[in-house]
Amino acid sequence: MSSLDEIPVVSGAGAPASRELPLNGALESVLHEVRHALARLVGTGETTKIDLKSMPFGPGDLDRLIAFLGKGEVQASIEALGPTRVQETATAGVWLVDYLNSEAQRLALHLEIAHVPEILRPQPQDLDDAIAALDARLNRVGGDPPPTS
Amino acid sequence: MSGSMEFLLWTKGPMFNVAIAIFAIGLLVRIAEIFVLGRERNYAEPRASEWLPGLRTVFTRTVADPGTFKRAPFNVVVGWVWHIGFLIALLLFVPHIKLIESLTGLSWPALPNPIISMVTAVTLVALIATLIHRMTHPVKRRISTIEDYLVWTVVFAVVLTGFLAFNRMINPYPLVLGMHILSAEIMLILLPFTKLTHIFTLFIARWYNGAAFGRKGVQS
Amino acid sequence: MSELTLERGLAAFRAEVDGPVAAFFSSCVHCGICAQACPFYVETGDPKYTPILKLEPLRRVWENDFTLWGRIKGLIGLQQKVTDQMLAEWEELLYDSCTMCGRCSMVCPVGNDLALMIRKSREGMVQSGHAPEGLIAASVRAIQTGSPMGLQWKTLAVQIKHVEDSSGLAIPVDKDGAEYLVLLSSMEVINFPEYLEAITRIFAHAGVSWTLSTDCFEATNAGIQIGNKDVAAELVERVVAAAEKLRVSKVISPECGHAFTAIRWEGPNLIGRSYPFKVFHIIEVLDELRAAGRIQTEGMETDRLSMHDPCNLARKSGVIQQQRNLMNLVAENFVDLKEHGKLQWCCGAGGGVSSNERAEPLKMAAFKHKKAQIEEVNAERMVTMCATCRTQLEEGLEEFNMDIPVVGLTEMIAEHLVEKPRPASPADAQA
Amino acid sequence: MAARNATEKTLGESLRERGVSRRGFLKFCAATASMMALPPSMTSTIAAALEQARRPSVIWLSFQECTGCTESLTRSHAPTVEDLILDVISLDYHHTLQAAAGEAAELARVQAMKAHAGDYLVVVDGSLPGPDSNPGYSTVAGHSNYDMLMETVEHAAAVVAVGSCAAFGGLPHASPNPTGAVSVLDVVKHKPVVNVSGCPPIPMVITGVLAHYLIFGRLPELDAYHRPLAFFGQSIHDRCYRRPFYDKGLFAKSFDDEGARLGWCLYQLGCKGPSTYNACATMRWNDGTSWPVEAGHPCLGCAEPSFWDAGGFYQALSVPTSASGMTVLGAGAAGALVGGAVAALAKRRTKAEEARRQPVTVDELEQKL
Repeated sequence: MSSLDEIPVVSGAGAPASRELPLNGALESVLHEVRHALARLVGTGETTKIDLKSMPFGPGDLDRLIAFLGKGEVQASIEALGPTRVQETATAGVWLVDYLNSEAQRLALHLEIAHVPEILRPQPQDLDDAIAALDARLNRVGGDPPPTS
Repeated sequence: MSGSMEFLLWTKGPMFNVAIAIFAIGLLVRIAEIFVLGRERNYAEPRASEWLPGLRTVFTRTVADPGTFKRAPFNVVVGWVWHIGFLIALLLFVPHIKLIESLTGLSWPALPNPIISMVTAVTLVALIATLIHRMTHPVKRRISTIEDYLVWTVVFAVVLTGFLAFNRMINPYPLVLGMHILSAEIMLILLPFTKLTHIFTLFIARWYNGAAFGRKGVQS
Repeated sequence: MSELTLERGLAAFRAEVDGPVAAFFSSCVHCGICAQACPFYVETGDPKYTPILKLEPLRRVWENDFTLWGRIKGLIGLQQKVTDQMLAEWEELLYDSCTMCGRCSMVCPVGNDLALMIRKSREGMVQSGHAPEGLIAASVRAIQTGSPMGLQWKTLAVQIKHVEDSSGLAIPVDKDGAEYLVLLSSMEVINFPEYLEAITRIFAHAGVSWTLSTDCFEATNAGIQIGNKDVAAELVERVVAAAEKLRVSKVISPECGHAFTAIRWEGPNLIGRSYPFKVFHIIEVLDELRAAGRIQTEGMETDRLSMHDPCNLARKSGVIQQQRNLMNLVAENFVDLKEHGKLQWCCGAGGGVSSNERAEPLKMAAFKHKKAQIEEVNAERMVTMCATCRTQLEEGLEEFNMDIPVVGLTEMIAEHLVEKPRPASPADAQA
Repeated sequence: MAARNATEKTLGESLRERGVSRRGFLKFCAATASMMALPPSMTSTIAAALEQARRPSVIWLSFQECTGCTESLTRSHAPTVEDLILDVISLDYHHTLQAAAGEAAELARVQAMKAHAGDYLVVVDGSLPGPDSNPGYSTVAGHSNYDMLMETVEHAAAVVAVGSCAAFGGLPHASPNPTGAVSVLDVVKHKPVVNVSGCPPIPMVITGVLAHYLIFGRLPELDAYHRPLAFFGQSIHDRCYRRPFYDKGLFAKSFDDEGARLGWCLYQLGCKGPSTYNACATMRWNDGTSWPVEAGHPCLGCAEPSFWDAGGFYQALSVPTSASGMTVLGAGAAGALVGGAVAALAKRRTKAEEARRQPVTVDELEQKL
């Protein structure tokens, strides 16, 4: 494999990504979609997910998009069915969620326009289970459980 | 199973062979008919040779004289527009050039596709205008035959399906492409048996005209 | 007794189909532009006068008998036949509403020579017995008397005497070995006797050797107008025989349009051989004399003059610049009609229309286009060089109460000749 | 219902048994939506459905095929979401993959058919000799492909024809089709058939169809060729990232010219993308690494019927499949001969008529006066 990697791949369309590069039609339409989703988030609180794997991107387009969006302050990692990496972009409320399997191969790549990405939030059923589990542990330690209401 | 792809392959394969064979046979029949008849020997002393004036008329007759243009501007302009549009779409569109290249080995540069698409749209409008003109102008209505309307329909179908195919306005694409190829094949088949023959014989007609006038010292 | 039948007509139509006819009919797209070139359509607005429609009989014969497609149609009973009834209906279209002026042949976008095909169609019309009475009568008179108007040499002889008396010049008759044989038209002899005097004076002035022939003075050819090779060839043979007998090297066709195309372009083919002489229109001869400096003129016409090009002379024979050279010699205020030369408009009387009494209303209708052209340039006088055109212009302008005189170009030149001392002659002595 | 065996458990249950957390399940659903070309907003719907979905029994029949389709599905060298889906189906018969052999293998098929009559899915790869052709061209365990297919689909819920051979006849069906090969749909008329065409098909599309059945309990929406619209609804051309170059008229004219280096449209090099419906442009191959057009090669149109017979791979789409200049020349020569003969005949007749021509006489003319 290392010998294959040594072959330099030159791609005219996929020149070094940078913010200054002119965006092509596919990237522009994604960014407009993001813009409208942000407006919806502010207006109605509705969240939006955009599947970046289903986009007819050309070589280098994805890198260019990610470079364009930039990096924000938050980074998170989830270990469940392989790693999932969450990166806030330079645009607040726009998250890049990268679902990987245990071999670090990408299962899905989403742009999520939300206050907090869904995968970061605890699942409602897990919260119920958490109360039950905590109660059980407190019981084991001794004393009555606190009233629930 | 019979679907759009099979239809497309039928138009590109067996039907194309049938169409091109009928076209070639029919056209050569027509041209042979003309040249076998030929002309009687002309004993009158000519003022000029026939070849040059004949060739000149082949080109000059493309443009209407100013008087005719003034009397029939619609006829002249719309006729020009759709003929030029048709020729541009036929000869300068990449897929057509590749087709011609595969048959003859000849090829030439193409125009960008959006220009072809725009030209085709203009051609369609001009063709509709010619139909309206044919149905409303007293002279055209009087001299028009069923054949004229048939030929219009076929030509219009070719351009329309081409436009729809290029802009992918009918799904699935193989269906609309097949319809375009089939209508072009119908046109090829009808060509030798209808006034569409003029595409080829008009050059002979113009030459005869230019030669006949030219030998009398008039550039027609 | 033999008679003219549909079968003979169809055979004649077939005999006229050649390569050009096949190319023309193969190419027609029914665009209708030929109508815009036809004075009969333009002035009546009746679509049946569309030139290509007039050719339907010939087109059907071509399609039915000369094309594979027509034969296949015949096998399945789809042929459109040419019937006697159809030809009767087409008689008006092929004769009354067409002067074979050839303007449609000049504008047809696919290059169809429609006038040629009208001429060919008339062959079939005559053989099938569908020619107009006026033209039949003229043809019969031409064959029987030598002149479509029945004019005899003795009438012309009186005319000659008059001219010799008034000009003091001798008119050579049957002069063996003269350079030019001069032909006349009956109409000129009767309506415009000035013409004979004019050429007599111009030729004397320029020192041209010429002669008339008692065997044949008539240049017009009714056979060309009615459209029959037999009549036309007979009339051409008479001219050729006279010219050969007098051993002239050149024959001059008079101020008459169809006479010139008949003898110049159709004649050799009608008799099936080339001539041992050359044929000129009088205007060509005059312009050659002018170019050679053999015509000296003085004075200029000062009124606003315009000119009508006869179709047969300009569009159909290529004589276009010559008459303008001659006009510039004697007219200082000459203005051409807007469309002239090879794209001129017909006066409406040619091609046998003027011999066809029935066509009188159509003839006058077609003239309206010429009238409009004349009004457009505000001409005070019209000049032309064809007796038929001249008569039509005069009658037409009178019909519309327009006070515009019409003159022949040859006469106008003659009026401006510089007087030269002439050799003593009997006429001189009398003066 | 019979006692709960493996196939009776819901998918949610079996995933949790494997220690997948709720976040993991959510992630699995997001990946499944992506694989099925569904919008990410469908994730929660999928999650709810998968919680309740049961493992279906699948019988996989291989006929006149090259095993490329199976390779496509199984040769990913790391576990992927497709594997998860495959793990939760009950693959009861697949003679390339199953451990059992001989009579035991065939027995497994018959048992699965009996146990899940009316519920099991049949997956077919490869075409089969039609009912009228020699069955000996392809047999499995002494059964002709046709008999085995008809027997197996008898009590199936649906049939998934995987690969262009099963879907359209493919390579065996290409002219002159010596084995009389037919597609599944040619012979299976009474059961729902889904065609997952492609040579090979995109692995995610195969599992996508299974996932759809798993999640929604019914087959996905199909196009005229019985292909799932979610994957075959748009042409390669319409989703191609090189499309802007086509629109501008910028074409690579050879594989090594400037246009090829700049990544221009491959139409002139024979790309069948405009007439080919598949999801390569978005799903890509080799775990989303690339796809033929991105690699600089024109689309062969492998997901369409008769693609082997659709003209040269490197001939533009507009080029006819068989005509040559010689056809035109030959036909033209024949035409010239016929036309010349007709015209010459007419001309000779006219000449003969002319020889007999009666000149018009004055007498004849006078009759008309």
